[in-house]
Amino acid sequence: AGQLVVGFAQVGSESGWRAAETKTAKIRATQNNIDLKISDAQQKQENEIKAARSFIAQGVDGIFIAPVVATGWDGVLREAKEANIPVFLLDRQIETSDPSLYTAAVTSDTILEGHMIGDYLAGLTHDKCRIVELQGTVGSSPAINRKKGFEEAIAAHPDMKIVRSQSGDFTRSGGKQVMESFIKAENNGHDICAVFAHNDDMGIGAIQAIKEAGLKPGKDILVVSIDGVPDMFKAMADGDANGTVELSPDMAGPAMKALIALKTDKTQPAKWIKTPSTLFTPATAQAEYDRRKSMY
Amino acid sequence: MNAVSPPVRPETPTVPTKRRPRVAFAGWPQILALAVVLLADRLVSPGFFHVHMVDGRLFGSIIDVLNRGAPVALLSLGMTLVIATRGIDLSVGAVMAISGAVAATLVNSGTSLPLVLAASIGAGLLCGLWNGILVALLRIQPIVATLILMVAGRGIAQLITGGQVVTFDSRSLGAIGTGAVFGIPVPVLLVAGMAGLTLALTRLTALGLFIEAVGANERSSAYAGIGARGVQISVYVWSGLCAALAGLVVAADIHGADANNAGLWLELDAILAVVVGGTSLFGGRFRLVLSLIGAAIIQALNTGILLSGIRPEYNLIVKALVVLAVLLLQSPVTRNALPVLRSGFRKNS
Amino acid sequence: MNRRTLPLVVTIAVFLLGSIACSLQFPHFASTRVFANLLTDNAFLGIVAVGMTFVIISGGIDLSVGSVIAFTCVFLAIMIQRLHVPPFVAFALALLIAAGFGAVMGAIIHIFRLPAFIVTLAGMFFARGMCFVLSTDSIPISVPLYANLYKHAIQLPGRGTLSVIAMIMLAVVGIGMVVAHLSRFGTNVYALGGSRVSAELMGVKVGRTTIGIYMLSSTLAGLAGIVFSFYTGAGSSLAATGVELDTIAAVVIGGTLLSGGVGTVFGTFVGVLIQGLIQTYISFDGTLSSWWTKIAVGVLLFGFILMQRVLVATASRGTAHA
Amino acid sequence: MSGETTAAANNAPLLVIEGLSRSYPGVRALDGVDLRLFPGEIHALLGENGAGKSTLIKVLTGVVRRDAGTILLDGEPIAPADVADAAACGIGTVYQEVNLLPNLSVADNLFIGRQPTRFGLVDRGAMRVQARRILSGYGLDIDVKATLGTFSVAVQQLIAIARAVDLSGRVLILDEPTASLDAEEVERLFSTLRTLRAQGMAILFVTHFLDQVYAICDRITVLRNGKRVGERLTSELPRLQLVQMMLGRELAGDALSRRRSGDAGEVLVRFEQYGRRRLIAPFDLSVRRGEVVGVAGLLGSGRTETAKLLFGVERADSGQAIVRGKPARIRSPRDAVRLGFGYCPEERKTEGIVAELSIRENIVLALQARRGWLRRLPRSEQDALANRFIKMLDIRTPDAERPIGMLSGGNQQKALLARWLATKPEFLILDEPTRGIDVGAHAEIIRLIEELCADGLALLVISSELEEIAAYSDRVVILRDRRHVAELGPSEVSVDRIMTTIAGAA
Ligand SMILES: Nc1ncnc2c1ncn2[C@@H]1O[C@H](COP(=O)(O)OP(=O)(O)OP(=O)(O)O)[C@@H](O)[C@H]1O
Ligand SMILES: Nc1ncnc2c1ncn2[C@@H]1O[C@H](COP(=O)(O)OP(=O)(O)OP(=O)(O)O)[C@@H](O)[C@H]1O
Ligand SMILES: [Mg+2]
Ligand SMILES: [Mg+2]
Repeated sequence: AGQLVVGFAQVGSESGWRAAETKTAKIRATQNNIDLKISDAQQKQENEIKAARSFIAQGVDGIFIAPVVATGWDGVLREAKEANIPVFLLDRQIETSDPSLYTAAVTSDTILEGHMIGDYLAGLTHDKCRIVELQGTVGSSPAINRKKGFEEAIAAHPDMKIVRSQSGDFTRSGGKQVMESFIKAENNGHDICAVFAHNDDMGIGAIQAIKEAGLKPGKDILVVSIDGVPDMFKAMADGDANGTVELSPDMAGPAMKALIALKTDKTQPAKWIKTPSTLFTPATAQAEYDRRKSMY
Repeated sequence: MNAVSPPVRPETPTVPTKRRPRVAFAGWPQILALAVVLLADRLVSPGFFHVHMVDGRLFGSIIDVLNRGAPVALLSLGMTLVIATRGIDLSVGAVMAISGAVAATLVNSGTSLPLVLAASIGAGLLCGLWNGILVALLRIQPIVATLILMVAGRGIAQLITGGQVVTFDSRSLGAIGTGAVFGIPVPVLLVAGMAGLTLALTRLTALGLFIEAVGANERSSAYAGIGARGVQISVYVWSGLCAALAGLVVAADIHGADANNAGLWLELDAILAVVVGGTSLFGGRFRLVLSLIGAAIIQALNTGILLSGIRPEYNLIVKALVVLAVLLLQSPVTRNALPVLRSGFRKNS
Repeated sequence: MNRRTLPLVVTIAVFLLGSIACSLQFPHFASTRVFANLLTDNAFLGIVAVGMTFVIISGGIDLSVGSVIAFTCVFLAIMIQRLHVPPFVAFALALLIAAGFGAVMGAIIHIFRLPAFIVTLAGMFFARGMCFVLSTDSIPISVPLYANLYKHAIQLPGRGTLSVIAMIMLAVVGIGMVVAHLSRFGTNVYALGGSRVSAELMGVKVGRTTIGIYMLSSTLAGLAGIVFSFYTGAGSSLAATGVELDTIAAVVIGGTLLSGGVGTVFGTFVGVLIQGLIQTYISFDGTLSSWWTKIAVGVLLFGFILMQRVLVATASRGTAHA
Repeated sequence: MSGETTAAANNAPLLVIEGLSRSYPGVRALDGVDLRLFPGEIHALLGENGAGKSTLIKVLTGVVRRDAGTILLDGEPIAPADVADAAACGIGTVYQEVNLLPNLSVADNLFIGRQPTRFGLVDRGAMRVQARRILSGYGLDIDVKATLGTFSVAVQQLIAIARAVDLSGRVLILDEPTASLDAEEVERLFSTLRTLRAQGMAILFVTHFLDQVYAICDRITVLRNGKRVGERLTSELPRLQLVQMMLGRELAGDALSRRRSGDAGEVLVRFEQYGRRRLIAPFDLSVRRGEVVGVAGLLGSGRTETAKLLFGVERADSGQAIVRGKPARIRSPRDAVRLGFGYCPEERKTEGIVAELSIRENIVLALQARRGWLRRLPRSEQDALANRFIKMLDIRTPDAERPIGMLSGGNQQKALLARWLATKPEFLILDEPTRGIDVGAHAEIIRLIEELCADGLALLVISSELEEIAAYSDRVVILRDRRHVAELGPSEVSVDRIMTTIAGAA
């Protein structure tokens, strides 16, 4: 058979992690001899739906969607199904009335990520900690799920409390500005035991704010976050941060493997192809940083 | 022509006053609004006005307001002039991203600091020139002309950074965002410097008059011999410069260029600051200092929200209501109704 | 050629030229499916753009539309899914709220003589904030009405289908054209944009018209929200961010002057199609990275506007003495 | 005429205004004014610039709130809150300056708010038919579908009048409706007014042309500084006394004509075969120092176009300009200003004043433009300049810092003139310089022209008032159909001669 054509409706490039996901997808496409058409939705769901519909119109062999939100996909998925085009969801599950509308979802468990980092923090602080939380963009599903997982984890420890929580919009300057205010509101930072950032970028911003307040991040105020971007490993290596949960940016690879299997010998893939979420600590940070620098 | 002597009139009912009439200061609503917002901040956070030194830098919430407000304050300087010519510049956020991206990538490639600054400011000027040409020469409506760069500019910035947050370690570049002179944060000094420069440029020369004239009535101004197009181009260039500086501040602050997020939606805050400062979107009269106060109001509000501990879901609603209240306060209608605020001249009925 | 129809004809020509260029480049492009998709995918944009056309013709602007769309979606999701309100009752309520919201903005603009830009910016913050207050989670809507909507689509020759939401959009455009050009309200809108002072001196009820305009825009944004919820079958508080700028761009590409007084609803419709064409082109191309996508959108926008300017200039030079 | 007047006087007044007052900050625009308007009369409302005439009209029709006073229509007190209310009372108004909507069609402008409808929708066909019918009464045979803005001010003025007449059931108010009309249109307007008067309409008429007052008005009310000076029958008020009432002083008898010095200097500007396609046919024109050249022609004959071409607003595509003996390129007003030209445009609202800026800023604008942005005029000089001209031209304002848009029309015109005088121009183009200016100021401007010319200024004056042109021009250029068709030398200049030449072969 000829080369497979795959359309990938990607969210955008709002974070370093997202850019890495796109980059990995391209690498995997060349490895698997797939013609990958990427459409960048600039963080808008309507653009992703438009892109998916135009992929259907072009008659591609498979469609990958990295859903920007969990809901609202039934219509376009139904069209894809009618056109007999298999659809793979990358890095996020959706809520749908009819799961048969898509072929498989390749994702990590975002609630689990929050849970993991929460448990880790509990261990670090001996179950006693006044935590400030830097939320992601209000209404975005990683923000919702990571918060949920983390809260589940600390619910088991009555002395662990989120005392302040604000949105830093997943950005470094957002994280920094919010952290600055938290520090001032909490007795110039002395009442804060740890900061939990929904992503690494905000975590890095928080580290800067802590330093500028004359405190030592990683010690005076513990810093934990999620994503596993290189700069966070570097911060851990420098002793400024205490942990991150890596979310693998290689979502397209497993999806392509499954698609090829489906096309060549009609193997139905598993409905949920789970990618690993791994906790990293300062102990291995330097080595991990060196390994990753090239990938991003 | 001096020979033209005033004809003697037997009766002149309205003799123009010899003394220059004292024009009433028109900024009371803004100052009042700022005071109210600051007071509210003090209520939600008792230590709001408390300032002490940390690492040779002034430290405190009120300093945060000035420091965090710096990018919007810088933008609002250029934006004020653009709006005074009846234009608008939506591209400033994207230009910030570009200048930050240029600075970060260059500094990482080992270029010397003066060159880095020159290149990134140059990029801002170039962007401004492009906007100016679109508006003044190609006669594209400002909102759309600058929308083009708003969309494409962020793409250009990401092209420069390769979609990554480009981190740098340069202390000297970082100082623009986090340094301090005599305890005062560099961004605040930068705002003060740029404000002084902009004021001097517009008020010590005739440029301010030309800008106001062109904004109020472009046709009449051109007929009076003003090079209206030149004036328009120069305000967009100035806005580009201000945006470039704001971009430098933001990049230097986090020691990294975040092309996707730097300056995102700041154009709206800048426009808001200008309008809250009392400059009309229909062009004409502008007030730089009041625009800065507008920027301070917005930042005092943002900081207050962060300090207050309300849930982030409510941020926007609080912001909307406060903005509306400030606007209502300075509406000519309310001002006429409340004699305390009355200043300048009333519009008819 | 008439001075007023010229920009419209040029806009249509620009769209046709663009379509032909795309069709030559991509084999699957010239199909009813792609063009029917253009209508469906941009249905909500088309509907808000009609309202925005009225606002801009009157010399104003409405930045709140994107947030109103999102608010409507979330509101509907909560009403229908969580509170089990019958869909059509929920629709009526949503439109009512939107209309009221627009009326309040219009009243503030008129009574307090504040610039529309800022009042609707505050409105944008407020409506988006209300979304978050209602629900930060995105909520799927799974009632039969939504699930079966696609069954009412009209099959077109080729593989295209004219979906219900596309039909709603076409109806709104049609009604919008009639209101703009054949109603007293429409003339008053143009009058306001021509000169507020003169309109007042000619006896136009400026206040009533202003409120009506923003009510219309918000109501259509509410309708666009309903259509958006059909399109996605869900309510999400982050929906339709930045739609206000897309809408304004579409309206302006369609030949409406932001300074007010000049413009057509049909031109806006073509402007929406041109915007859609740009996006379809980019996703057909499929090789553009995130940043090249942005640059391409900007360049194409510039290209279309430039083409328009050149065509208008040459055409008016050719016919001026006629 | 007097017969009709007495007939009117026997009736009860239709409209009675008592003690009407309105203040603006620093100005009492109206101060307890009384006015009676009888059915079947044309009533002139006269006064100097800034006397309060327009304000009275705006208060009367609800555009501006009144501070005190009552308005009785047919003995019933009325309080119109806006123009629509006034129209509902049967009052139709033409405000000063054309206040129509340039972006709408002619028909829309005539019928806005009261369009004929069918099935709830505007019946455009019927509207056009009615519009054509209405306009034909004013000798206008134009495309009613065309956008209003494409027509000249004069045509727009006629449309505004037609609209107001059509709207008014009982009272018609006209604020300087004839300012941009020429003799023929004025006559046509007057015949319309006479018809309306015969039908019992009460007409209030504001003008600065005293000839027109005596030609058509039955009764006169004079305002000065916001107060009523008196009400007289036209037939009982000689012209000199009227002027005395308006100005509060006498006016020299020969005030309206210029003493020609006769000895024009060297040629200052010369335009050879200067023209632009589709705008104006190539023409030759030269003006000497100390000389006044008048430009006359019918509406739309290309007078304004000529001025715009000379001043660089439009670029010439043929011929050349020679200034002070040297070829000069005039590609923009900026170039022209640098060459020492000045231009007072006809459309003062859109091309002249910058309404939001102060009187001072408006006055120094051109001078500052000429100096460039770097060399700002010191504030003290600006103040001195502004105050000098405010005094010299008697601009009625409490101070120089007031936005110019708040001045009365005539005073705005004076400030514009001041703007150019401040640049000490060598070649000045005035397009309808005395439009809307009161008799006193009119005389002053003519004196000013006289002095300027004695000082070596070259002046080009465009005016629809042939008397005015004849009064002070050394030579007169006549335009017809966008072509310079004739030039009258010093010995030939007279109203009759200009008139016959304009009519020409046509
Ligand atoms: N909106 C305003 N704000 C402040 N002052 C005003 C305003 N409108 C008019 N005035 C003042 O009121 C006075 C009367 O003005 P008005 O326009 O009624 O004069 P007028 O008699 O119509 O003069 P003209 O013959 O020049 O038209 C003037 O001194 C003018 O400056
Ligand atoms: N009576 C009329 N009927 C139709 N069109 C007219 C009439 N008068 C003028 N126009 C048009 O209006 C346009 C503008 O004329 P414009 O005012 O520039 O001429 P002008 O010679 O300066 O006359 P004026 O200064 O007296 O108005 C011209 O294109 C002319 O054809
Ligand atoms: Mg007047
Ligand atoms: Mg003219």
